[in-house]
Amino acid sequence: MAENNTLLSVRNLSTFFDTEQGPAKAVQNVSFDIKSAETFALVGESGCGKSVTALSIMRLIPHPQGRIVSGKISFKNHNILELTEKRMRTIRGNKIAMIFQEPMTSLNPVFSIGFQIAEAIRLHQRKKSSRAWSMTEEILEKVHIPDAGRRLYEYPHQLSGGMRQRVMIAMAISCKPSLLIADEPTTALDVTIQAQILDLLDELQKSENMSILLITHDLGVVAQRADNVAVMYASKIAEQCSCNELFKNPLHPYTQGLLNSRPQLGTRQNRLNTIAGNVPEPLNFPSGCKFHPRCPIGYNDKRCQTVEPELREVSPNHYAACWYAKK
Amino acid sequence: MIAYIIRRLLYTIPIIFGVLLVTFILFNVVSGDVSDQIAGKAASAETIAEIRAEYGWDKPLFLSWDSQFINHLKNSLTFDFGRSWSDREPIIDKIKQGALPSLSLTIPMFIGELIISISLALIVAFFRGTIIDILSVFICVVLMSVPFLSFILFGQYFLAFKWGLFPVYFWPDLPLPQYVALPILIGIVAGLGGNLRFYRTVMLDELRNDYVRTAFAKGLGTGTVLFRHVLKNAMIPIITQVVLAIPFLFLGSLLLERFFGIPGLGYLMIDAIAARDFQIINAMTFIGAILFVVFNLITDICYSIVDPRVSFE
Amino acid sequence: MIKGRSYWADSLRQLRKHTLAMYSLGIIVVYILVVMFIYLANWTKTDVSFLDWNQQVGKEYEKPNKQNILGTDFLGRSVLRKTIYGARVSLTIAFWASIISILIGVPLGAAAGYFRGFIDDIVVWIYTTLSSIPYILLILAFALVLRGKTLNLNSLGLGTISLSGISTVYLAIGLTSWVDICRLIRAEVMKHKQREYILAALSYGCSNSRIIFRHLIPNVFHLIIISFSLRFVGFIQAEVILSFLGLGEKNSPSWGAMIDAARLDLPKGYWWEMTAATAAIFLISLALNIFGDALRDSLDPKLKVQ
Amino acid sequence: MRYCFLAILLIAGCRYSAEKPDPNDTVLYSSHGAKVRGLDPGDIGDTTSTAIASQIIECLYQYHYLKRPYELIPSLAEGMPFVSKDGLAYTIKIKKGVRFADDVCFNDGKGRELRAGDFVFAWKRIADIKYLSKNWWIFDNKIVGLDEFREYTKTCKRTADVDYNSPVEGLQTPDDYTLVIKLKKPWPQIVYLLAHLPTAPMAQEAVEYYGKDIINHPVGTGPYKLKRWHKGSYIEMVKNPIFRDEFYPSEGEPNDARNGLLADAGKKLPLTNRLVTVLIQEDPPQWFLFLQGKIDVSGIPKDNFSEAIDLRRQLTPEMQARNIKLFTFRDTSTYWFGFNMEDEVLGKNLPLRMALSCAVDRDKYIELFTNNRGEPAYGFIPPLMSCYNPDIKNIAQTAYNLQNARKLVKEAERIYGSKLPRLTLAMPGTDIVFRQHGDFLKRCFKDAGLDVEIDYMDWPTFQNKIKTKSAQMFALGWVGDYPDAENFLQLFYSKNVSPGSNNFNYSNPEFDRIYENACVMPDSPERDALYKKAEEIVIKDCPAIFLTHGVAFVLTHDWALNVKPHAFAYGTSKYRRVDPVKKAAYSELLRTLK
Repeated sequence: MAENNTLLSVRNLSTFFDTEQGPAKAVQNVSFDIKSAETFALVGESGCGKSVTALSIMRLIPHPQGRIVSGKISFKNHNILELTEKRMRTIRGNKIAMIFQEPMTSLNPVFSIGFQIAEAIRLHQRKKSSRAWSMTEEILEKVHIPDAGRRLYEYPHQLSGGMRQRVMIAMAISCKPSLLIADEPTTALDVTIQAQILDLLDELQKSENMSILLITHDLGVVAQRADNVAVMYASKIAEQCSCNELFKNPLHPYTQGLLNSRPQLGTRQNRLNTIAGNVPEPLNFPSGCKFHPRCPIGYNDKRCQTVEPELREVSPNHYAACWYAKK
Repeated sequence: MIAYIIRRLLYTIPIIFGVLLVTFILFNVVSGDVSDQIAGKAASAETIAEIRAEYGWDKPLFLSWDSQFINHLKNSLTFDFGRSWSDREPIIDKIKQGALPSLSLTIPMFIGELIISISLALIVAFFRGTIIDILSVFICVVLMSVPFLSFILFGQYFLAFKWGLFPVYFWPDLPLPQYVALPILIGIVAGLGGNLRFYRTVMLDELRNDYVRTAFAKGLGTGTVLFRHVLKNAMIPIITQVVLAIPFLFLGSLLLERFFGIPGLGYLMIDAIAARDFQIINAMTFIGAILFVVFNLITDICYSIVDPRVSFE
Repeated sequence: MIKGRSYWADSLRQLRKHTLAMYSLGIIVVYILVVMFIYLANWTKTDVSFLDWNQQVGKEYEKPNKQNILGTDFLGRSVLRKTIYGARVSLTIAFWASIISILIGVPLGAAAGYFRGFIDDIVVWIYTTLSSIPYILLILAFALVLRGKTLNLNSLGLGTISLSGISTVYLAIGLTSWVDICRLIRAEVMKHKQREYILAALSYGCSNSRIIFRHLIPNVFHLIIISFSLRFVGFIQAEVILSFLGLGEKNSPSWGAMIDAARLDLPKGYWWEMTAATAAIFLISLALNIFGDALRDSLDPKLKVQ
Repeated sequence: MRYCFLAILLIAGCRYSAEKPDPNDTVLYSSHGAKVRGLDPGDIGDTTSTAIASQIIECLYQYHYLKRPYELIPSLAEGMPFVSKDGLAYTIKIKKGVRFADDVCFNDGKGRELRAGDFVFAWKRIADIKYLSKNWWIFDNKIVGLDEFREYTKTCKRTADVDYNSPVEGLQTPDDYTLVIKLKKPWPQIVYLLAHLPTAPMAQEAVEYYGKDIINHPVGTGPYKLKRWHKGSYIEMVKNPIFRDEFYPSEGEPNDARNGLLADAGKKLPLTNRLVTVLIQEDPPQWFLFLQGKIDVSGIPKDNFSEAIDLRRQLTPEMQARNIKLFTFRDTSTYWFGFNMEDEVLGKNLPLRMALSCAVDRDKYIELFTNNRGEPAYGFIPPLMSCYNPDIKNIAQTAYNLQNARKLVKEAERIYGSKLPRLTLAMPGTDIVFRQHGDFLKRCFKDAGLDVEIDYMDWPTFQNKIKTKSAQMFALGWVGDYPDAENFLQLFYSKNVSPGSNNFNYSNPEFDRIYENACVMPDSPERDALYKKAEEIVIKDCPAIFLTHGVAFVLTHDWALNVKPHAFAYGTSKYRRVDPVKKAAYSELLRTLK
């Protein structure tokens, strides 16, 4: 399914963490493509491995505990995993940038934000420090930070959460990356700000025409923003298709569960329906389909309990990993 | 800022008072006086009486405007500690004389220690969990486990005497850098373990923070991340450690000075202990405390330099 | 952390996985057993002449050999036995010093952190004062003035204790090193005081003392263990320095004294006594350090994240 | 970063090498183990300071460098004193033209000529109670009018108020070169004390100029003057250019000539330009430096028990390979473990005291701690005194003998009435040397079935215990100030009990009587007989375990010439000479030995 305008294609990526109780399989042969200028969403409950996927793409898996065991990540048709650390550095923050969930802790508290952004510019664009700062100011304006000129010299603790996230974004887009990985960019922020940040991302995507890998657990966000979606459950992709397809007819019971469990506008419910049970520990995944203990359909199905379903194309460009998934 | 400093200085008054109280109780009350030792062999009672008068030991301890305690306060605060009784020299002079040799030993030791252990700590911290890390931590612990005295005795015996790499001891007209070289080396090696271990922990705590990941995500190289981003954050605990260590430099090193004939304050103190010359120890204690308090203040001011979050309001 | 395991159980399980730490623990236990054995022997008057350090077992200054593995000292006494007895002095000092400083530090720290206000001010004042006096000076000063004094504890019904070498040393160390533990506990208690479980306890009307001793102390106890597993080393090393300055134990062999002896022996090339003592100190310190680290890693949640 | 730092250290180390000797500048390097307390003769109490000061400051008399038995010869005095018939008046002529070393304290900085008045001033100063001198014991109740002068100083408010011009009848100066001393009672030992540093002349100018700092600025007539004094580190002295004409002695003991000690006979003193004395309190570095040839002579300070006994072994072959020479010689010291005769257990129990004495294996002790270079002592009078009693061992009956000891213990228990309590022996030091002595003694007593605990304390505490009579047994010794047994006998004189010098608090009327008679007699066989008698009386009462008579020893390199050990070796550096060539050769030798 690799097409010519594919910017990033991940194939059978598996990333494990070594723990005292043995290797924790955080990501298991995950594959997906991101076309240029599209927004690709990676959805799932916390701990399902979406962030690890993102970090694997950045090759920022904390070593030595964590390691990418197998797979292929080709960015503009070069396999990132084969690059030297040195070359990789020229890509990080430059071609692929990333923003994180916690804008507070993700910014270095002891450097002025101006410095932290300019640092990236100086690094990748070999700019004079003075030039870099003026560019920084422009970028801050671009992310709608009021009187950027002054803000440059302020420190993270002097900014509000939203502002900080904007700074993070500014830092990320400072080198006009072609892929922006946004790992739960809005989770830590309150709702009103969330919208602004997401709008900002859209706007930037248009202007800079970059692709965005949006990592979130919030289907609402996905519905509005994403072009294509992959739903992750327990370190694997459960279902993958275009955004509206997913919301029209979700095939995987987990996806269905997720969709039901969010409040429907208009319809009055006396209680939200939820998915029974909770996410399995990466160290002791259930046998067979990892979802079967919580699955309304397959919880006492022999096959679901023993054999793990592979991700298969159920309908054109709509993949699901479920024995029961059909048109 | 100024207001803050003043506030802090006021806050130190009770502490200074406390120190004076402690030293007084230790050296004037508990220890008892040494007049009969000053008198020397076969001294008559009236000689002793004269001496007690001379040193003011005949006065009441507390509860009088001319009590020993009040005088103790007066003298200490004016840095007039009287004369040592073992040789009739002004104690403050002895301390002045001793300060330089001590510092010429401890300062290079301190700086070298600092540079080595911090840069090592960063390296080790980066290789955390790998064999390098484990090995270095082990070596640290090994270094920490050998008694200091053993370091000195073996060092002097082998490095200086057997292999003649260094002078064995202080010697007239021998340039200072030469005869302090070995003590400095010994001091550094002996201290390396503890320091490296401490700084490593500091660095590890820092490396767990998200901003490190951000920095890497920016595409920064390891060196830049460690020495620019991490180090500046780590500065806060480091400064605490470092600045508060400075007062102790003035104390010199008891053992090193003694074994390498460096006429510093450590040496002075050993003599004082042997001769029960409490007033010297009293003076040292007091000065040490003053320095400590001062540098405590300096630490807080340093925080404001490295950490924008700290403000004096 | 795996569900269903208590904090302590989990920590201990993790500790048990740490083989090196376990070996260290083994070493420490051996040392302790030896010391306890010696004490028992003295107490029960059982004859341990095979351990009698004061007995002449060979010529003066025998090199390490078959009969005397570690050689003999200037009176032809077995260096091995002296080393073993040295363990007694060092460990006794370390032990009592720890006890004293816990007995002073923990209650003060807890009270200060819990009641705050006036009590806090006083405690803070005391320990800031003490900690602003350079540590080594403080120890020396105490050791110096305490030596040869008698301690009147009739009020406590303990009679009078005349301070000789060993008791001087651990009193000096104990009385000076409670400061850190006090500060630690105070800070921790202040933190915990805001925690829900304390508020809960307060809400159903627990007495202060009960809250402190049944709720707070247990919850900060691991800090005490950690700090002392690491502090022990310092105590043992302090004994060496004090002995060097002639403030240590005199009437039975101690490691400090043995190393001290090297000042006379080394020029003559008699290296073994010092080496034995150094090795003994080295081993126990190493064990304590490693074990202490492991203990901290397993008990201290902050470091668990790694 | 760290490598380069280490590199610097190493380079700093390696550049170090033995400095080349400069032939026309001869330097004598020595070391001292105890710190120099101060160089004001009036207040000097310790041997280290005396050893230094005596190079700079001279007394009326000095000991002949080569002759044995020790003989006094004039130093600042023109000749030996003229003593009146009744032995109460001493008339001493002082050399003319002797000048103090140049010093800023004199007007125009030129050293003033020595006057008889300088002695009177110095001695009044010692009497002045405001000056708190340690040395009053020398003149206490001896010189007519001086005690009154002391009384008078007590009435003064401040030191400044004391008028040194107020006359003392017993100290008169008919002219600037004559000193007349009047004594309350005969005191033959005075001549020895006039060779004792505290009695050295003082220039009033110096005292007034330097005030309390006089301790750092000795002003004397001696062969050397102080150049540099790095407190706690080293002292450098240089030739005093205006030193009076004094020449190396031309006769001595028979075999002195053979030992090359007369090679420099008649040469003008001093023979060495500079004296450098390094202060080294730790044994290892001191020994290393000696072996490295930096220190020429390794003496042993006699300040107290520990330092008097050096634990180094025989000369090993390596030592001989380094041509190191060893001199041993008797000094006037005796060491003992004294009993407090006022102690209720020991005092009334002679058998116990004797048992303790019999329990101590002196030979073993000497072998262990003095390398077979001590002599077992059974009395207190040192062998080099003319009145030494060779038969003392048999008189004392306290030789090492365990059976005997055990027997005596039985008897002692009978007298005490029950099992003997634990005894305590006070040790005047806490460091390893003392611990080793303690361990040894404990064993000795244990073998005799005696339970003795050793109580280690620092020197000051120890002194205090003794002064307050609260020490049961105590390890101590006495180094004779002069070769007259009176100096030892007075230790047992009942009027000297603590805090006086009689630490034993020993009192025996018969002894007192003999002592009082003997000590005022001039040196004579009769007096020796009385001394012997007196000693016997003491020995019979066994107030101490007499342990050893000190035999000091000195190690020298072969380039240190004119080294002859001397029991009162003060101010003798002027006789010493170093051979730079040999010294250079030694550093070669070292290289080959490496």
